[in-house]
Amino acid sequence: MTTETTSPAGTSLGAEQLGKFLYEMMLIRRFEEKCGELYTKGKIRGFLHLYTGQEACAVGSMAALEERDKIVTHYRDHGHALARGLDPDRVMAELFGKATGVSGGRGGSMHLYDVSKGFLGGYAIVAAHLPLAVGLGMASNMKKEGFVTLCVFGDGSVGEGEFHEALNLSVLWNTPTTFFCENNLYGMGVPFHASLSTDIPKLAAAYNMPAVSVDGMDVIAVHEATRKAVEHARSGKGPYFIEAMTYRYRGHSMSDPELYRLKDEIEEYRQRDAIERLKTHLMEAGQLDEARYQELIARVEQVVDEAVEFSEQSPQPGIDTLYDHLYKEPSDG
Amino acid sequence: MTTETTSPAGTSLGAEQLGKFLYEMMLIRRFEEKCGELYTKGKIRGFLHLYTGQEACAVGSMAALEERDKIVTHYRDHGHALARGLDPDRVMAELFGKATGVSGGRGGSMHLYDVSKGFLGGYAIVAAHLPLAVGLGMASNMKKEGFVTLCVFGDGSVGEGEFHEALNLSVLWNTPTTFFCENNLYGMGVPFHASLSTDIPKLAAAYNMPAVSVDGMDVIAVHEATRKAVEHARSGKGPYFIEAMTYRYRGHSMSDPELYRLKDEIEEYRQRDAIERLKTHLMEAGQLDEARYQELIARVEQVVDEAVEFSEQSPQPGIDTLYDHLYKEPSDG
Amino acid sequence: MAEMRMREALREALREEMLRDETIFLMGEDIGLYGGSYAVTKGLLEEFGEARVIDTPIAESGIVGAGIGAAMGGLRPMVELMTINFSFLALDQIVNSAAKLYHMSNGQINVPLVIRMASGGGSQLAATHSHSLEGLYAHFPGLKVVCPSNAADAKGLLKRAFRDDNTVIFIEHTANYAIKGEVPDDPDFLIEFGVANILREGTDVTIVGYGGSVHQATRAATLLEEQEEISAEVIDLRTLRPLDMDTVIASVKKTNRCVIVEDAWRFGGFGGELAAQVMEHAFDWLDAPVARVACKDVPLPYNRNLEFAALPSEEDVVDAVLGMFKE
Amino acid sequence: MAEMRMREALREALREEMLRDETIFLMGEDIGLYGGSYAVTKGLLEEFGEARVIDTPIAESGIVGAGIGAAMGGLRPMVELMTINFSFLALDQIVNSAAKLYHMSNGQINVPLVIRMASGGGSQLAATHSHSLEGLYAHFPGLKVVCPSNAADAKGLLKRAFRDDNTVIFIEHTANYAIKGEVPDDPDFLIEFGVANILREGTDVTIVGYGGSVHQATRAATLLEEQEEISAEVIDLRTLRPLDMDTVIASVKKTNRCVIVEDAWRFGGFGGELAAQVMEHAFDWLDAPVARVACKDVPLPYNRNLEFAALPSEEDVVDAVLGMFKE
Ligand SMILES: Cc1ncc(C[n+]2csc(CCOP(=O)(O)OP(=O)(O)O)c2C)c(N)n1
Ligand SMILES: Cc1ncc(C[n+]2csc(CCOP(=O)(O)OP(=O)(O)O)c2C)c(N)n1
Ligand SMILES: [Mg+2]
Ligand SMILES: [Mg+2]
Repeated sequence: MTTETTSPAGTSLGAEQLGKFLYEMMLIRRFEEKCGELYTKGKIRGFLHLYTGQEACAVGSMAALEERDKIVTHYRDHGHALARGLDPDRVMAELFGKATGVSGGRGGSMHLYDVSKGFLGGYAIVAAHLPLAVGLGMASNMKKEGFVTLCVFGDGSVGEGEFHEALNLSVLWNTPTTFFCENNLYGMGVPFHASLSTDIPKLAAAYNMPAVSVDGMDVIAVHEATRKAVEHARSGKGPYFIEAMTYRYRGHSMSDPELYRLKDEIEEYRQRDAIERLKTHLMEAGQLDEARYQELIARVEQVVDEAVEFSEQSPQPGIDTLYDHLYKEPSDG
Repeated sequence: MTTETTSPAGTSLGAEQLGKFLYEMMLIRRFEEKCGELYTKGKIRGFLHLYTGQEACAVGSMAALEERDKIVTHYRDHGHALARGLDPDRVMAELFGKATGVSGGRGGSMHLYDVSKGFLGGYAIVAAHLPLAVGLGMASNMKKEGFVTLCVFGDGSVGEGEFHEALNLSVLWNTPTTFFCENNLYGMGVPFHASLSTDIPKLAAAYNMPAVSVDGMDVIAVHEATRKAVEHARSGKGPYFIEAMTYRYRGHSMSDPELYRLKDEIEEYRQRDAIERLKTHLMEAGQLDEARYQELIARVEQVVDEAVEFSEQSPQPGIDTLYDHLYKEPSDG
Repeated sequence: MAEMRMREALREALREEMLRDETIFLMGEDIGLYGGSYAVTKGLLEEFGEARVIDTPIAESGIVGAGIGAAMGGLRPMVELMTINFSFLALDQIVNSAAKLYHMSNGQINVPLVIRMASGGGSQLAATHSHSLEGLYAHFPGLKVVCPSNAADAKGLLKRAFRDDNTVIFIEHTANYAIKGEVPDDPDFLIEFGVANILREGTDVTIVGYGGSVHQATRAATLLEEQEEISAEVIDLRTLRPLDMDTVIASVKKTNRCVIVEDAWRFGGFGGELAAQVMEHAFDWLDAPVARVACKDVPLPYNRNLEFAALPSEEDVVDAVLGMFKE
Repeated sequence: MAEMRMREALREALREEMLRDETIFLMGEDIGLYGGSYAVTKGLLEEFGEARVIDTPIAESGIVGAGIGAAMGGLRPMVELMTINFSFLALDQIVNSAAKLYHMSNGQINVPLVIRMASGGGSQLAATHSHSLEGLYAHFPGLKVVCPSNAADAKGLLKRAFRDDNTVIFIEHTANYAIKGEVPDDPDFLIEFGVANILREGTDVTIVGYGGSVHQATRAATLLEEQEEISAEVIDLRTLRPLDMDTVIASVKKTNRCVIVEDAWRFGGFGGELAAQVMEHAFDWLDAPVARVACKDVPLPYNRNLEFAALPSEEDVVDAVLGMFKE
C-alpha cells in the first residue's frame, strides 16, 4: 500500500483536459445544489444523497475510462452519472420521476441507469454492487471484450460481508475491476474509524491486490491513480484498489439532522475544495481567466436550468405502464 | 503474523497433562471411527463429518480454557465436544437421535450443545457462528464475567462475508474472542488456495489483531498458541487469531466420493499423525510404556463401547414432544 | 396518559425498559450519534452512554449475529436494522440461529433478542427500499412477529417484547411514526402478543389489517359507512405470530364477509394465510370469498403515481367490499 | 427416450444447453472437482473445462452477485447454491438485484441467470438443513420459480430456464434426485413455464402438489382409490411463478374439493396463496373448505420419528380428503 499525491504542475494532462475537469466538477456542483432546492420544493422525493464536495472523485475517475468500460456505483450517483456523460436533462427528469428519466421514472435518485453509456447503475443496498462488478469482470474475461469495470462505493460499505467476498473473488478470478472507495469519513453519521478496525487500503492489500490512497479532493491525483488502475486491469493484471479521501459538504441525505459533525470540519474541507484548487491552478498557469470562468458558470447554470425545464415539461409515466418491464419477453428483443 | 512451532521437549507441560492429551486424542479417534461404522449400519443418519486427523486441534485448544469459558464451533464438532468434556454417552446418543442425547435428539451430529459445559454449539451454516462469538464477547465485557469465547471454524469459512464482519467487529469492540481456524486444506472438495486469494493469518492480521499459524498436527503447539490467545483475551487485549494447519483423514462427510485428492496426500499427513507423535515423544521421554499405552487403548475402547451401548438402550424422544422448545415460556424457568 | 407520536412512544418504551433492566442494550446502524434514521433512539446515547447505545458498522449479518451471541451470554439486546430492506442480509442469522437455537439445543439456549426495523412503501423510496416483509418473518417457527399500528400499541408491544424470552421481530411501518395518540405512562403497561384489537365494531363485513394497512382499513370503514351505509368491523392483528384468529373468526361469523388488507405483494403474501384460515374456520358462514387487497405484484416504482397505483388504498378496500355485496 | 434418474436428467440438460450456447457457464460450491454435492454436475468439469465449470469459495452472496454481474455482461450463468438453506445468505442479491434490475432500469438491464438449489427435508439433516422455500421465492415479482417433480420435467424445465431472459430460481427436492423416469433426448425438448401437469385424472377431489409433495399427493390418490373408492385428480404445478391456476380451477370446478400438499411450514406458506385463489375463483363450486397438508410449524428435528411426524405424509393427505367427505 502506498499513498499517492500529485501536483497539478507535475501532471501530463493538457489544458483542455483540465478545463473539462473544471467544467464537469462545476456542473455537478451546480446540479446538486439545484437538486437540494428542488427537494425542499417537493419536486424531488424519496431519498436524495447529494455529491457536493466529492466532485473530484467522479470527474477524475470517469475520465480514465474508455467508452466500452462499465460503471457500477452506489446511491450517491448523480456525480458519477454526469461525469460519465449521461444527459443532465434525463438525469434530472429521473429525479422528477418522469417518463423521460434515465430509468423512466421508476428508479429515482438512487437507481440511475444508462446502458448506452455503460452506466450500469446506482445501487441502494450498501456494498451489493461489488459482487456485480466481479461478475462483469468475468464476462469481460470470458468474452475477451477487454472492458474494465469501475466499482464506486463509500467507506461505510467496507464493513459489509460483500466487500470481503467481492475482493477475494476478484483476485481469485483476476477480474479487470477497479475498486474505487470514496472515503468521505462517514457512513451516515458514523465516522469511518468507528466502523472499521483498520485502514481501508491495508485491508484491501491483504487480499493481494495493489491498493493506494489518494487525495480525493485533487482531481488530478484521482485521475492519475484511476488511470493506473485501469491500465493494470486492461493489461490482464486484475483488480486494483483506490481509496480516495474526500468529504461531503451536505448531510448524508436530505433528512440528515447532522448532529454528528461540527461546522468547523466542513469549513476545513471547504478550504481544500477541488474546484477552487483546480481553478486557482489554471489561473496561475494562465490557462483560465476570470472571463472564461464566468462563461463556465453561465454555461453550467444554463445546462442545469434546461435540465429542470426539460424535467418540468416531461410527462409522467402512464399508470398503464405499471406492469411494464417486470419480465423480459422474447418479443422485447 | 508469525508462524509458531514448538517441540515437545521444550514444553513446560507436565507428563500428566501430556498423558491426558494422548488419551483425549485417542478417545476422539476411536469415537470417530466408531461413528463411521455406525453410519454405514444406519444407526447414525443425516450429515456426519468425522474429525479423524484433526484431534490435536480440539484437544490442544480446549485444554487452554477455564470452566467459565465458552465454545462455539462448526458442524465437525464431535472432537471439540469430547475434548471439552461432554459426556461421550450423551454425545453418541445425540448421533443416534435419542432423547438422552446432548440435544435431546433434535440436533444430531452437526448441532451438539451442552450449556452446563459452556459448549454453546455446533453450527451448520458455514461462518454463521463467528458473529455469535463476538456477541458472547460483548456479554463477557458488559457483565464483567471475564469469560473467553473460543470460536472454531474451517478454512472454507474464510471466504464468507461473516468472517469479515465478525473479525472487524471483534477488534472494534475489543471482545475476548479467540478465533481458531482449523485449516485442513479443503472446504469440501475445494483446496483452500482456490477459495482464498491470500494467506489466512495475513488477512486476519490486516484487521489489527495478532494472528499466528501453528502446526495443527502438534497438540503442544496448538495448546501453547491457544493459551497465549486466551491470556491475551483475558487480560483485556481483545481478539486473537490462530490458524492451525491440519488435515482430515476421511472425506468431508460420509457421502464424499473423494474425487479431489490423492491417497498419497492422506498418507503423507498420516506420517505426521498427532497421536503417533505424542506417543513417540512420551515413550522416548520415558513417560509412557507399551503396557500403559495398551491400557489407554482398552480404556478408550470401553468408553466408546459404553457410549454405543448407552445410545442403543436410550429411548426415542416421544412424538408428543414435537412442539417442545419452540418458544421459551416464563414457566420454563 | 400523554399524547405523543409513535416514534416517541417507541423511545419511551426503550427508555423505560432500559431503566428497568440493566441487561438491555441497544445496537444498530446510526442509532447513536445520528439519533436513529427515524429518530426513534434520539437522545438515548446521551442518556445511557456508549456502552448501552452502540453505533455499529453497516454489517447486518454481523450485528444480528452479535446480538444473538450477546443474548446467549445473558444480555437482552435490541438490534435496530434501520429498515427491513436490509434485513435480507441478516436473514440467515435470524432464521437459522435466533429462531432455532431453543429447539435445536433441546431447550438449553434461548435467544431473548428484539430486532426492530422500519418497513413499508409509500415514501417514493423505490423498489429496493419499500419492502413489507411481515409475512415473510411470520412464516418461521421460533420467531414472534409484531407490527404496531399506533403509538400506544407500539409502546405496550415493545415493552412486552423486552420481557419475552424469545426473538421478537418488531416491524414499524414508516407511515406510522408520525401518527399521534394517547399513550399510557404506567411503566408496566404491556400489551400481550396474540391479542387482536377490534378498532371499530360493525355488522356487515370484517376488514382485517396490520401495521400500516390498518389505516386504509379504518378509512375505508368510514367511507363505507358514510357513502354506502355499510357497517364494517375493523380488526388490527397487532401480532402476526402469535396470531389471534379467534377474534377474526368470531367477527366473520357475525358479518359473513371478510376483506384482508396488507402492504405486501398479494401473490404469496400473508393475506393468503389469513384468507385460507378464515375459509377453514368459517366456511359455512361466508357469503362471499374472502377478498384480499394488497400491493400489486410489481417492484415499487419511484414515480409517485405509479407507486400510488401499486399500493393498496382505501378505495381498493371499498371496492372489494362493494364487490361482495354486488354478487 | 432413455430411462434415467432426475439428477442425470438435470445433467443432460446442463450438457445440452452448454453445447448449444457458449455463453452458458456454471459456477457454484463444489460443482467441479467434487462433482456436485448431489452429483448433478459430475463430469462436466472434465468435459467443459475450468473456464465453464467454476468451483467457487463458500460465499453465497458474492457468487450470486457475480452471476448477476456476468449476466449483465452478456453471459448466461448458472449458479448452484448447493442447498436452499444457504440461499438466505444470497437473498438480498436475488431479490434486490436479480429480480428488480429489469424493472428499475426501465427495461435496459435484464438478468438471464439460473440459480439451482437442492431443497426439502426428510433426510434427517435437522433444522438448519431442511428448508422448503419455494413459496418464499415465489413471493417476489421479477423472479420465476421452478420446482420439477420428475426426471423428464427436470430436463425440460431446466433447458427452458436457460432460454429465459430473466432470473429463474430452480429448486430441486433432494428426494427426487434418485427417481427414475423416461426422458426425451430431443435437444430442443422444452417445457413451458406456467403449465401445470395433470398427473392423474379424477372426479372426487383435486390434490395439488409441487416439487417433493407431488409424490405424497400421488401415493395418497392411489390409497384413496384402493381403500376408499375415492377418485382423486392430482395436479403437479411444476412452476410456482408463473402459476397455472387455470388448470387447478378447472379441476376444482369438476371435483368440488381441493387439498393442497406442500413440504413447507403450513403457517404463512404458499399453500395459503393456493387455497385463497381456489376460494376466489371457485367459491360456489366448493363443497368444503380447501384443505392444506403441510409441514408442522416446528424447526425440523434430527430424530427420525420426530421428523416424520413433522413432515406431510400421504396418510395426512388421505385424512384431509376423508375429512371433506365426512362433513
Ligand atoms: C445493506 C444496507 N444497510 C444500510 C443501508 C442504509 N444506508 C444507506 S447509505 C448508508 C451509509 C453508507 O455510507 P458510505 O458507504 O460511507 O457511503 P456515503 O453515504 O458516505 O457516500 C447506510 C447505512 C443500506 N442502504 N444498505
Ligand atoms: C453457508 C453455507 N454454505 C455452504 C455450506 C455447505 N458446506 C458445509 S461444510 C462446507 C465446507 C466447509 O469447509 P471448512 O470451513 O474448511 O470446514 P471443514 O469441513 O474443512 O472442517 C460446505 C461448503 C454450509 N453448510 N453453509
Ligand atoms: Mg462515507
Ligand atoms: Mg476445511
